[in-house]
Amino acid sequence: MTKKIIEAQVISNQKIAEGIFRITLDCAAAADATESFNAKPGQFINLYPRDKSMLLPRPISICFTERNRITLVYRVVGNGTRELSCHKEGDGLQISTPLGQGYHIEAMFEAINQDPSDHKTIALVAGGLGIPPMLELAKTIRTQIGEDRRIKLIAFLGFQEKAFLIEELSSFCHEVHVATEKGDFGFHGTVLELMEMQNIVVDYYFSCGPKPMLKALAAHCHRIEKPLQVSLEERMGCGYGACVGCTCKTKEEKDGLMRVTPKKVCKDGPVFFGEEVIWSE
Amino acid sequence: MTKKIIEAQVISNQKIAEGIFRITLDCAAAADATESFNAKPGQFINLYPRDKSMLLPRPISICFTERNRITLVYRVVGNGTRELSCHKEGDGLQISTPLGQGYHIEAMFEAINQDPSDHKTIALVAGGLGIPPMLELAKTIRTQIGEDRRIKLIAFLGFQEKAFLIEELSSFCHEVHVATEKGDFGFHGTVLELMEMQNIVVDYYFSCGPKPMLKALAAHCHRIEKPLQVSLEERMGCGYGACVGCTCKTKEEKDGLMRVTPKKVCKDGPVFFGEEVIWSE
Amino acid sequence: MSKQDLNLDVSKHRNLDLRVSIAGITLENPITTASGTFSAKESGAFYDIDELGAIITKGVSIAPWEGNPTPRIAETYGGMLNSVGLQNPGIDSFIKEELPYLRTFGPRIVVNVVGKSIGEYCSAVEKLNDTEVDMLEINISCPNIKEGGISFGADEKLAAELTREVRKYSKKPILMKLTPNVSDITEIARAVEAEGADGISLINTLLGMKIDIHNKRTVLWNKTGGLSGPAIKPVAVRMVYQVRRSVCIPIIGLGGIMTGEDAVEFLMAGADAVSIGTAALIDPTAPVRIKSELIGFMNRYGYQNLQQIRESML
Amino acid sequence: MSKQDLNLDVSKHRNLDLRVSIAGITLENPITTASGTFSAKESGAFYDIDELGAIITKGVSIAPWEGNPTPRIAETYGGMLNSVGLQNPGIDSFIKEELPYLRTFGPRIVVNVVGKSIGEYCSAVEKLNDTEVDMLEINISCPNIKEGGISFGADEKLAAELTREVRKYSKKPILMKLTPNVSDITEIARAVEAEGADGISLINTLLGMKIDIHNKRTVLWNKTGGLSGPAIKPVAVRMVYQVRRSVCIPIIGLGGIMTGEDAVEFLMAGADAVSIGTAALIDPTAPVRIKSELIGFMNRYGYQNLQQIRESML
Ligand SMILES: Cc1cc2nc3c(=O)[nH]c(=O)nc-3n(C[C@H](O)[C@H](O)[C@H](O)COP(=O)(O)OP(=O)(O)OC[C@H]3O[C@@H](n4cnc5c(N)ncnc54)[C@H](O)[C@@H]3O)c2cc1C
Ligand SMILES: Cc1cc2nc3c(=O)[nH]c(=O)nc-3n(C[C@H](O)[C@H](O)[C@H](O)COP(=O)(O)OP(=O)(O)OC[C@H]3O[C@@H](n4cnc5c(N)ncnc54)[C@H](O)[C@@H]3O)c2cc1C
Ligand SMILES: Cc1cc2nc3c(=O)[nH]c(=O)nc-3n(C[C@H](O)[C@H](O)[C@H](O)COP(=O)(O)O)c2cc1C
Ligand SMILES: Cc1cc2nc3c(=O)[nH]c(=O)nc-3n(C[C@H](O)[C@H](O)[C@H](O)COP(=O)(O)O)c2cc1C
Ligand code: FES
Ligand code: FES
Repeated sequence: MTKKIIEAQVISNQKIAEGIFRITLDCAAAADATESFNAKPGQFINLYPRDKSMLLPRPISICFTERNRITLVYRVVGNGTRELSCHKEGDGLQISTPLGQGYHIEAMFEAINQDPSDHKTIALVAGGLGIPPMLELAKTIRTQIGEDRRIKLIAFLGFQEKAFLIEELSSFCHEVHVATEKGDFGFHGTVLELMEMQNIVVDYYFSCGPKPMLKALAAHCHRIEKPLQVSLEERMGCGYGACVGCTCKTKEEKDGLMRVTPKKVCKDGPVFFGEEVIWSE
Repeated sequence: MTKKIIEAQVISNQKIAEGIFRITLDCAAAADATESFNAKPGQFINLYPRDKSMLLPRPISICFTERNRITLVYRVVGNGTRELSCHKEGDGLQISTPLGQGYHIEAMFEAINQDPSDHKTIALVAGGLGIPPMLELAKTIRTQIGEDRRIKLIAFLGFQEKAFLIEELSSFCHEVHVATEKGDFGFHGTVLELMEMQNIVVDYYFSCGPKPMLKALAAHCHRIEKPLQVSLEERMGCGYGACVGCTCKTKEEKDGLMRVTPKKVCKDGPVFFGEEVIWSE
Repeated sequence: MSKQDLNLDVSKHRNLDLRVSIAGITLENPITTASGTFSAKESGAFYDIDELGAIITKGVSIAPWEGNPTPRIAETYGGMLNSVGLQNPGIDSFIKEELPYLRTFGPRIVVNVVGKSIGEYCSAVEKLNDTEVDMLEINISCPNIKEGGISFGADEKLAAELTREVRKYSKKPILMKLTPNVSDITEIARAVEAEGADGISLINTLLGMKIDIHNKRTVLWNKTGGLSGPAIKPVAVRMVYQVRRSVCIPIIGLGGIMTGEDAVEFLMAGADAVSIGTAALIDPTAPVRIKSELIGFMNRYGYQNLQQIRESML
Repeated sequence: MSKQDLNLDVSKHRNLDLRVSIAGITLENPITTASGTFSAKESGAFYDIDELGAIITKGVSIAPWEGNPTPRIAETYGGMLNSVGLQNPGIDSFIKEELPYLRTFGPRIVVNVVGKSIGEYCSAVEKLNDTEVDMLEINISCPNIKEGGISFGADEKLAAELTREVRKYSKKPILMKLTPNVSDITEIARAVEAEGADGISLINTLLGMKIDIHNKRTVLWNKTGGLSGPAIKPVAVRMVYQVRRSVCIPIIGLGGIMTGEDAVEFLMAGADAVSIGTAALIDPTAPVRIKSELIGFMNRYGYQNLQQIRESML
């Protein structure tokens, strides 16, 4: 019994860009919330709509955590997120404790620390609603980096038109590069074009965003032989691994053979290694 | 387009006895609310639940009206009334304008007024949740009686255990007689036993309550040849006459013949004459 | 005058053409009232009936039917059960008492016909031949009434035979209203098309039950009833989609339509028109609200007529 | 020791006896997991699996099945559609990788078996003969998989034949899991009983569809999917009620059970045990919550065992 459905309290819920909201929840109500809310960057929570015509929980990535508080950033796309956007301070909200596998950063730091003289650059590459989970990730990585001057954390962010979370990310990253597809702000183009233009040598890639972006980035990282972790999105049923609704095909070595293995995005992911995902589909 | 669904505002919503609540609604929000809320005693309104798992409106009798305000008294028996009991001051509530046919009092007063020397007694006989509509009826009848000393308005009220609305009814009725089945208050027994015991000669009966009570009263009035109007309850679908869910069998004279005619409780009723209802069913 | 201009003329809504033609009869718009959920007098107290494309009446039989004892209504999660049992005053009373009033309105009149035997259906449709009714909808599907109904719609051969006979006796276009309580809806649809049905209405209610566990009995006197409302919409959309790909005649789609977007879903699945049932019991103004939501959707995406919606599925 | 004392002994809940016996196998309580909606590891993160009466596994086939491409899930009003398509790693992998872990728990193990031909079903059930599985549930009904499934459950003769063959090959008790997408469920139920089924599970999902009108395509890659959840409960209750009055073998009732009161409704309709499906996808702890709500109901009304509930209908 390591997971729970709990009642959280809304601390604030504000529009931060057209159609985009940031909600902060107090999760202390859960008896062992501090324990349960030991979230890893890249994990998500299930939000349970109140409107009973909607049965399924809405998965939203954890954007930021601070003691018993978690912050989410979401776009209003349908009835569930519309309902969410109407919640007011003090309202109760049914949520799950953190779900899924987050980004794997321990192995990276082990590798980096093995060679104390080496300089390394870590890049966060995100687009649209893939940006929120980068904040918790940036915070976690930066905390680990500490005063270590050899390691640089850079964010490449792509937006449709209006940008958000830039300031927050800037406080954890050494550099933040922004692209908007409509050219409202920063580089006029996609985040991948921006990255190419900047021509920065990166050693580790962490990404979240639309599938075509992830796919292109995976191809890029494969070419330059750099490790990549991506967070995938899939239409979910349960969000905790019971319904097999959210499958994604991966390559897995088993008994020395490469095999196609279906994995659950909600439970085995949402974070996968770029190399393991079968993108063709 | 004489009827409407409108958004009312909750003015107050209080428990008045175990499981029984009184809610007052401000209906001024409706453009022509004053017009629309010209309710007749015995009419009811449809209340629309917010919880979307419940589709059907809940019919509740109008207990009292005052300008744009209407008051309802209801018992919590299921999810719909439970939801209703949770509404707070200022909450919005979807309701219909008044539905159904109320009590017919014009003909009675015409008859009474034809003989200015005659003394008449009017009785309201109600049990349980049949009592609330008696308040608006008592108010309306009393207003018509005015200072006319010849006419007496008496209420016979039957409760399970706890009584409610006694004070309110007392302010409009010349006499209020109360029975409780558990003997907590007033006469220990049923309202019909109480009436029998009091042995008051009554000229006009108006009633609302459980079907067995109405049926017994109808038999009584038939015996003593006094007119009776009853308000029936039936499980409803639409509440406005479209679905034929709430049928009740009546006797109707047509082309000189007595015929069994199915009527709609929501539209042709809920008030019927005791003589027209076929009770056997 | 170009076609574009003509559309502008006939429609009150910019250059939208909401018209649809079913069996040669033109409806001004695709919004109709599902059988058994509309009363001209009572619904007319909430909205202007002339806004409708067609009125589909409640089921009418050759002789008066009493229907089932109450309770006839039960609420379920996102749906409702009814066991009205097709209570109706009979075709003669309908023609004399109700039809003249219905004819005072603009929308097309479609009479829903029920019967306990093929003979009863045929007698009823014959009586409507010389009336001002536009079309018939033959309810071969109501699960409420013990004596008949279900068997016709649930059996390919019976459905075919009934269609053939009714077709013979009726001078009006006939829509066959199918029951969803079957293993293969396309089989029934093809059978009625082959026998001359001019169109198909689907779906009728799913057979359901609710038990009052506190009082240890079924909520409905009749034990079972017909399930309708948004709960059944996915089944209805699936059937319209399947039937659209099995027959060529027009389809009136219904089952749980609550919003304009739901109506669009049925049109995309292949319906030519839609009926609003349970939604109108909950919100009496649902048919006109849904109509204006449909118009809103068309304007938002630039659809100019229903044909474009129907053909838009990728 | 009197029977009363015995009951007190075996039950943790005052003098309640929640046990139920199905085909000679005793379940500690009537709460089971609906096939395809439970994962021991993942569900076990939310509640104590030993609280269950039985675990019913997701469908297992003789060879691994890939299932359908995504999206596989769509939400509908009060329900959901799934087109998982019975993705599973095959019976060998199940026996080797999953069964040993399942056996570390107390509840009975019921393996849901799927196949594309009678031969496939028989091969799969044979492999389970010498395992520590308690019972089989033969899914003859899944509407998702194009190659098979639906035909068996929707056809009386095929259902009978499949039952006969599986009965021949299996040493375990077999429950036949029926599809609701049929004209007459009692016909199928009688057919499988006649061929030796030890019990019946019903209902599986209703075939449905949802269209994304903004993107003009079906939400599910597979176009259609199985409708489950509270929306379908009235259909499920009706079928359990009908089947209870048509056969003598035990029934596992399911379809939209969300609360203890819903479970009672199925018991009153005639089910011996119940399965919790969609409810557990929404609220992972649903099975144990429903169990305690059931106990609460029994205490409130003084029921001492399930038999009393089943026989209480007036
Ligand atoms: C692991 C994970 C993390 C996510 N994190 C975030 C986040 O941090 N911020 C955020 O805004 N959104 C996030 N999403 C997407 C979010 O879950 C959906 O936008 C939300 O569930 C939509 O609910 P709704 O009721 O508003 O819309 P619905 O009415 O359910 O759907 C409206 C439209 O949204 C799209 N949609 C619905 N569900 C999904 C889904 N799961 N994936 C992709 N598209 C979908 C569909 O195209 C649909 O047409 C995440 C999804 C996943 C799976
Ligand atoms: C014309 C009319 C006037 C009414 N006036 C009042 C009133 O003034 N005050 C009041 O408290 N109640 C009144 N009722 C009854 C009220 O409508 C129901 O109690 C209410 O709809 C129950 O809703 P629910 O969701 O709480 O319960 P549900 O979950 O719908 O039902 C719970 C239980 O209540 C009973 N019930 C439900 N609906 C009805 C119904 N229409 N008639 C009888 N029993 C029902 C059933 O036995 C059921 O088991 C009136 C009913 C009608 C038809
Ligand atoms: C109260 C009620 C009465 C109905 N009566 C009839 C009828 O007389 N004839 C008929 O063909 N269908 C009848 N139906 C079925 C509806 O016309 C419709 O097919 C069904 O309710 C599904 O649509 P909906 O979900 O929009 O209500 C009735 C439905 C309801 C709810
Ligand atoms: C995601 C999902 C997967 C399912 N997989 C199976 C399966 O493998 N075998 C089976 O017999 N039924 C399967 N079902 C059907 C359920 O076991 C159950 O019969 C149905 O969902 C109705 O119950 P519910 O409304 O409680 O979910 C599945 C249902 C869902 C929602
Ligand atoms: S959403 Fe159910 S397994 Fe992933
Ligand atoms: S409740 Fe629909 S006609 Fe009375």
